[in-house]
Amino acid sequence: MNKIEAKNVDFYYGSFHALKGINIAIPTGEVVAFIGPSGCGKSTFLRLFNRMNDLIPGARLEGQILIDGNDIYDRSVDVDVLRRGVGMVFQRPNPFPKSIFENVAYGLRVNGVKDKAFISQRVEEALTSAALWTEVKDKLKESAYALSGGQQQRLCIARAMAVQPSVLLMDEPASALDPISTAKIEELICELSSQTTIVIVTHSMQQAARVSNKTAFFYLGEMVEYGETKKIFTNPEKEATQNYITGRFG
Amino acid sequence: MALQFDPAYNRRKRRLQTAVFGLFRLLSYAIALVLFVILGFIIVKGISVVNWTFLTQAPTDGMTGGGIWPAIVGTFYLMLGSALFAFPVGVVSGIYMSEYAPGGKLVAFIRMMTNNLAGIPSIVFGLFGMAFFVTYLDFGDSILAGSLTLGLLALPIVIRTTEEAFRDIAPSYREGSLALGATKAQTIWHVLLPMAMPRVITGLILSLGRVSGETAPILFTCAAYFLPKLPASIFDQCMALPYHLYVVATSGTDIEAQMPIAYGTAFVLIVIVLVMNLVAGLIRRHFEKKLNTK
Amino acid sequence: MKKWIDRLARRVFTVSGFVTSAVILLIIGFLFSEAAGLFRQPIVEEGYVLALNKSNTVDRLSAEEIKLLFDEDITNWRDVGGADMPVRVFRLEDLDRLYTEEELGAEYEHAGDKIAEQVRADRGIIAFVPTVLVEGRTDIHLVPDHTIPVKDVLLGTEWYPTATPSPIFGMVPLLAGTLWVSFFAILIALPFGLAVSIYMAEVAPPGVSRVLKPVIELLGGIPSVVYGFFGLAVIVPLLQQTFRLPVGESGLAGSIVLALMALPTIITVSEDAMRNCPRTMREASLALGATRWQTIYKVVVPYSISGITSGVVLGIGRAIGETMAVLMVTGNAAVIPTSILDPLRTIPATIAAELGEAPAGGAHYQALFLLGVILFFITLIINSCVELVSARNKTKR
Amino acid sequence: MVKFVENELQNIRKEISDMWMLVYEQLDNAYKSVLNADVTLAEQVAAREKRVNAFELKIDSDIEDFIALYNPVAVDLRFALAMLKINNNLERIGDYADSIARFVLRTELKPADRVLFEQLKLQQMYETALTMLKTTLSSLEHHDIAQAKSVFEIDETLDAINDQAIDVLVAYATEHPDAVRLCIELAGVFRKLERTGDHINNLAEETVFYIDAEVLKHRRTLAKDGDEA
Repeated sequence: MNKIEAKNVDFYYGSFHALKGINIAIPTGEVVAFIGPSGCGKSTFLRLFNRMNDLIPGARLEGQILIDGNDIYDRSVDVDVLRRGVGMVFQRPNPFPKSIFENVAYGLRVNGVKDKAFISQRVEEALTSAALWTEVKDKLKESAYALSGGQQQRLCIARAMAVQPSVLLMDEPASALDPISTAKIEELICELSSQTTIVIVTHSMQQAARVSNKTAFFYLGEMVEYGETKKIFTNPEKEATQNYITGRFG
Repeated sequence: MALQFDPAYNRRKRRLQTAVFGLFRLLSYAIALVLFVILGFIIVKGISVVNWTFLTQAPTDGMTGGGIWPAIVGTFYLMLGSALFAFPVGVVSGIYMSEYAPGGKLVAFIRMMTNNLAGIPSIVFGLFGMAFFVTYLDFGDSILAGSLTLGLLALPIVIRTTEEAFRDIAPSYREGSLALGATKAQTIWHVLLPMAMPRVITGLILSLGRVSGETAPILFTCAAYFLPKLPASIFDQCMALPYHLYVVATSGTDIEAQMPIAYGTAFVLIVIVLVMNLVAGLIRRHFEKKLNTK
Repeated sequence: MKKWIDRLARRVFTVSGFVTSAVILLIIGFLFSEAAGLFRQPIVEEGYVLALNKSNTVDRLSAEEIKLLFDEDITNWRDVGGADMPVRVFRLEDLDRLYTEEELGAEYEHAGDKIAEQVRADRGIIAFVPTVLVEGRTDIHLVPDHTIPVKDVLLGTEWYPTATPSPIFGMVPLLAGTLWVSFFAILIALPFGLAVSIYMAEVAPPGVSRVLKPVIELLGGIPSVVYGFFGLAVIVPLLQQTFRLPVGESGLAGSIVLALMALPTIITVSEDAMRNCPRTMREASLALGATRWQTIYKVVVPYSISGITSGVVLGIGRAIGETMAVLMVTGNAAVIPTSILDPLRTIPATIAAELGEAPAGGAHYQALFLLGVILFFITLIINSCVELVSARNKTKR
Repeated sequence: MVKFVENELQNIRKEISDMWMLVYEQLDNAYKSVLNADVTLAEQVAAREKRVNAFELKIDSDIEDFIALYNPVAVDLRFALAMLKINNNLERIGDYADSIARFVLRTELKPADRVLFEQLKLQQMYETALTMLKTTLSSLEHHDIAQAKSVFEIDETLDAINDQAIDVLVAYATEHPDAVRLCIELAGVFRKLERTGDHINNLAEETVFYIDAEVLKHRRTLAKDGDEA
């Protein structure tokens, strides 16, 4: 069963052809990593899955992107509902200027959940699943900015998980963190993969290798190779992939 | 308990957003409309008054006839005078802030003082000008006193733009020049000043625009209700467009006859301000384009 | 040579670096020295004195009491702490009515005697006469004068700077007028300002923002006297018709004009603040299924709140200090306003309107400088608030 | 330590341990088939050799993946490298067990040969080798360097028995010219057991390298020479 499917996706920023004819199928419950040099389109592609590129003026998509078999760019799709089901974690920790509790409760509140007891329960579950509960349970009312960078990023993951998304998009989630925090995030990714399908964009090939089951290599707007992570990292089919992962690039 | 979302809430929040954004758009257009109403009102009513005689004659018949030539000249003198004072002092002070001042508390203090100076109401400048330039330094009601008062008003604007213009120059230029053995003064003169010049000039023009429209500071330092002759020296009083507009619009014997003159004066004043803004904008745009193509 | 120029340049730069600080110190110094003189001024107009009958025990009169006495609003000495007897007001002009020129003498040399005569004759008399005429007399009771008390100025509710024999400088009506008109100006400007800045920063397509921004800047560039003129020519008649007012010049007219003038400041600063809100912050909210509006009021506005506050406070500062426009449209009645449709008068407008008529060095002149000092401090406090808010903003992240 | 890396390490450790047990069993069974002339057992050993080979490939590829995906450093890197070599050495030992079993299948052993085995101290030789193999595994599992180093001394015994066995075989072949073939085959068996000892030495060296980052390879012999001098 494929969670996400992209069919012949072409994407343009104005006249710039950012993504060229991409086909990919991401199976449910997998962790898929997108790697490639800067500007290769991997982040752009990721942001197509929750229609985040809608906000960019002059952006244009051709082809289809299906989640659970439904075209998410169909006119009848309510983009808020789509995004509720597709969580996202960003490059830098970006907690809202609110308390820790309110950060996690945010997704519930903006989607009309009003039951206080239920919200508290979900907040606890989400923080627990982000391995943060024991660290913050006594200071839920404090500002999220009081947390360390790594904790903030886990808070952002908890925030995304609170609405139980079936897909979690991660855009270089550990690139702004120190190695120990990075390790915690990676561990978290492995644990969350039992709850949701994860697509992660990363600059660090080691990270892709460590956390993902499948890896896609992007170069100049094209998807050069997509396959089992073990295969990509030991015996890639394309020379470009090999050059990139061995650092012999360019 | 399973997570469940209310589809009705979703529809509600969408509708709310449409309504709020619609309202915001309406208010924004309303503000733009207000500007056009003000400008349009003054332009439509004023343009018919303005002709060559209006621009080149002195007022006649107890302000109910004639033109505004002395006021235009007076405003020009005041702008020139304040520029002569504010530009050198302001630019040098701005350079000090960016290039010389030791960091930390001192700069923060000076910057705070500059910001405070910028925030002082113009009428307080007027009071100060009267007490200091007119009375204490005994310049009397004169172009000199008025220019200096207006210059003080323009000072913070000049300082701020100069400081920002210099601060935005990459340190590598300074280091490059210093590494060739140039002194700091040489570096500023030969390298930094030419680079910062366009933005500094933009700031200067904007400050002139502000000066040209100010009334309160010259009320007691320089402005004359009516002068048949043009000022002969910097110790003479002069007329000025904004003050003239104030006088013609609020006091006088024959309101009916004075109104067209008021519209004409307002029109000229607006044109000066618009031109100043336009020129500043053009210089900025030209400069930005040049930077981008580099 | 090169070194020498460099050193000279450094000195020149350093000196001019402190020019703003020096100007502020000068402003403080001159404003204060002029304003402080007010509290050394006698209550009764300088060169004059109040003379009473010997039997009258009243020894101290406040400026307000003097004004009431001379307006004949107080007609019995009982009311000011004296004996129960009717008040008779005597002015120098009365002398000419009662006596012939010969009796007074060509140089008024006998005027002192005649005044004393009158004062001796009536137990309830109060005479306002030049000091030179009655100086040193022991047959009449000269009310010892005292300086203007600080309390009467700062808390006084009446502003009659030209009243004789003793002007009243109660500043409360002016302060109230200033705050009242600024309050309504902000009340009008705030919803507009927030709506427009949010629209420009968050909602409008880039093309629209590109047009709106110079429009707003232009609105800020229009001279205040032009706003005043526009208010006078358009808004005032409009209000007069709409609310059927006897005069259209009112606090509301001032508030509308001030709102227009404060708007560009509020909009530009708040818009900048909102544009500084990181893009990912917005995206994080949208990615959770929030609408753009939810994102704006739940994330962007809280994030930029200190910048928005700065903008609003700067707008208030601009409104409080604005002179010409207010002077032209508010009607300039120095009374404590009860309704926004009443004419009122603000501190800057008072200074602008009255300084021209106040003789330099007199109490009135000094009172106007005191108003300037008050205005200076109000704006100084406002600016410091902005500095504090933005400094806190910087340390926050 | 990051959990998923730890899981991978655990997995490899278990595979090596299984491989080790498998090889040990092979060697043990080969021994028993020689001792008891048990052809069935010998056939089983020969059949299982394929499993040993497949297991070696599996472990090799797992370790390659581990290095490729997790970029191990320090102790993890030494572990991966040591296990890679231990894996190869174990496979070689497996090969020897296989050839010994094939010798049993080729040669019809007679009960009388047992006397010869006694003379050759086959049992002692064999049991020493098996003990070494077991000791080394235990030292790896318990991270016991002393235990690992103890193997090197036991290896001397193997060399001694092997040297002595040649003399015995020469004497036996002179006495029984019809048994020359058997003698040569047996010499091969002893040679293989002696080589097994060397491989076990390697296992011990790799174990010490993994635990302590101490390179004993070749040095050990140098040191011994030094002692003798």
